[in-house]
Amino acid sequence: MNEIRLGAIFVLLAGGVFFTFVSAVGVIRLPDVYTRAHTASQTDTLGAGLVVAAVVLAYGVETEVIKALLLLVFIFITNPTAAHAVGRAAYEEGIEPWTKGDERR
Amino acid sequence: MADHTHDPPPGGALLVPVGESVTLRQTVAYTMEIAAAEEISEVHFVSPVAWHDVGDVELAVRERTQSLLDRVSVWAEEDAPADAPTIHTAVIGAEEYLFSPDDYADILARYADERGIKRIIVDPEYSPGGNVPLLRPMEVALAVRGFDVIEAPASRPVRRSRLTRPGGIAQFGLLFGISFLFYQLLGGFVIVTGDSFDFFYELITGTITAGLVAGALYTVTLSNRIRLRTLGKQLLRLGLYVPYLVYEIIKSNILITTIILHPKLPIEPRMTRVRSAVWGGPALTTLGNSITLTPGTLTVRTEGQDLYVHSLFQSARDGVADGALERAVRFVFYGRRAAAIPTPRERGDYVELQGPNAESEPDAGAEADVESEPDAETEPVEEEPK
Amino acid sequence: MSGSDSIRPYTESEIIMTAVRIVAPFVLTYGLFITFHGADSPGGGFQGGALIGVVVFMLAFAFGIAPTREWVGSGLMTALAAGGVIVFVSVGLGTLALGGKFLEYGLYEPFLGPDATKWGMEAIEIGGVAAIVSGVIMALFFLTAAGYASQGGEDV
Amino acid sequence: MTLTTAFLTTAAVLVVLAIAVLYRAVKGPTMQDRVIAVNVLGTNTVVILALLAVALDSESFLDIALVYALLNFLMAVAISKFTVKRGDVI
Repeated sequence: MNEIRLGAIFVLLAGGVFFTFVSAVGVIRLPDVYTRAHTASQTDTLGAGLVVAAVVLAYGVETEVIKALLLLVFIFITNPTAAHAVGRAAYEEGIEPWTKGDERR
Repeated sequence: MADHTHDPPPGGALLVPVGESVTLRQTVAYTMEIAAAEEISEVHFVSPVAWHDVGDVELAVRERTQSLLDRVSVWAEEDAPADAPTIHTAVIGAEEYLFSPDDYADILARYADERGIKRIIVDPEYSPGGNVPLLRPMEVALAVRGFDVIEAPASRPVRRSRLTRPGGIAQFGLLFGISFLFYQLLGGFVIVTGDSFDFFYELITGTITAGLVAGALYTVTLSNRIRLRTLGKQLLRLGLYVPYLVYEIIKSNILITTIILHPKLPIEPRMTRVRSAVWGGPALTTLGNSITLTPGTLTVRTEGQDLYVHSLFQSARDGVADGALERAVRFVFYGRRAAAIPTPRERGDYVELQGPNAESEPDAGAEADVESEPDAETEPVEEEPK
Repeated sequence: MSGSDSIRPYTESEIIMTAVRIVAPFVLTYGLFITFHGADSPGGGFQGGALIGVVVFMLAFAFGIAPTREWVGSGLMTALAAGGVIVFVSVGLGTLALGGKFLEYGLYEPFLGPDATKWGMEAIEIGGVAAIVSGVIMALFFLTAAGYASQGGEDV
Repeated sequence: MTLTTAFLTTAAVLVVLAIAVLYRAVKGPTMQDRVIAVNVLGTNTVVILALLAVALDSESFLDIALVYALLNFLMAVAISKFTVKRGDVI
């Protein structure tokens, strides 16, 4: 049982690091604001979610586990909202979305 | 209704769409002012009512609308000039499927055409179809149909939702409980595990805190509009929805990962617009954030029920157009019966604003109005307020 | 309607509003928690007061500054700042009246028992610093916002 | 023990990734790009705090992570308000 938990924690951590890595690559590599907001909100949320899930597992049954779960919920509420806010700001400012063939910005 | 002719009335006529709104009184006053100044002979106050059956949503609206119209005609008579125009009131659209502002504009236009009315006065705060500010599209839709649309000067350059909504003891109690629990959680539940001093300190400060939080925010976070029993059911269904969402997120994250790490970066980003069949803050937020969380799509802007969705690649766009998330959110908020509706693509509520398909979406019914102003959507708008 | 097509009315985002509606009670609870536990854990009156002010910022960002200012009311901000000062000064002067130095909590021992210093600090943290900070931070924010508006020729 | 090492290693890798994201925060080009970068940084910070809370067995880190997560999106929301030049935004 304990080995399974330990293994799950390692898998979650690895997955979390991987998706955070992908989001960092995306934020650096993608061509414009909107596309970057995609990775910032999505892969990053999943990465953070997996790592916090590992933290939840590590806590087991202590009261902290509720805090960690709450943290998970907040990340899943606030992260997409933040991405939406940034995308909306860009749209309201009139930044044209990049389309295929445009120069990278 | 049948006693009206198709000829315009001699002195001209005004049509005023009426609904619950904060500036309704001002709109009525303004209408009667115009009517007096230009010696208009007929004023029609018309209230469109959607009569479709959607899950848990309140249906007994006819009586409410009728009493609203009665109130309006009393106000109008108060403000009426000496040679009063005849005041007509009507409830229209009761047998129809009304979702978008365009639908509302349609039935208003039909009503107006039948009576030869050319001028429409709109209440700037009137938002048909729910509590979201939907006015602009309806105004534009009416203007496109060739009407002379006047906005009553109760207008503000900013459309805001109300910060506070009426709430009662149940809302206060619920928020008090949540706040108190969160407070004890932060304190590590020493109220249970600690000594008697801890117990009293945590109890007293927790109660004070929960009281302050609930007192300050119960009308902001919750409201009468959110019925607690419905809320419970919705939370239960939300519990079913979350695993589905997580599955979707992981599935499409793997897809986006291959794309981001692909050396050629094979993306075709495009802006699309979906007129979602959900309304109200919580449902729209759940849908919008779910769309944002599902990789490949990002909710950029909400305007009433319209979601402007930026998507990275074709399969993500298809996902939005096929409306699986929308259906799931309708299930969460309105129950299982409401989940089975046509997809946005079938309804014609899905429009691509960029790319090769931008101008030629052949089978979208309400599209003429949309395409008539495509650059208003993407143009940088820099006007200063008046 | 002609001519006004290009002036799209500014609407606040429904998504942001709902997210703030959900998050605000938690932040306020956390702010008060920090305030009440300032004497024996990280945090304290200043941080707690700042968080309480932040709740108002959140609402202002999501719903617009003018409606939030109406909702808060200048009376509350004044009351918080002034009330905080009154608490602070009266706790401090109380020790002077008992013949000690300013804020010499130990002199309250006859009334509050051996923990007088802790209670004195709690009173200062909660009633004084937190109230002053939250009141002042809100007032400063709204003043700054008003400055923005008047530059644009707005009626404040 | 290995668990603590794993958590600390993860935190270290996340710090490196956060530094990489700083490139976007510096380069921009638009204000919104920088906000995205800083937002990703903030999320990473929250996660690192949560990891440290377990690794160093210090509960207060979790409290800080919680409030940081709540406040992280405030910046993005504020930006979305104040970069809009049009209308009666205030």
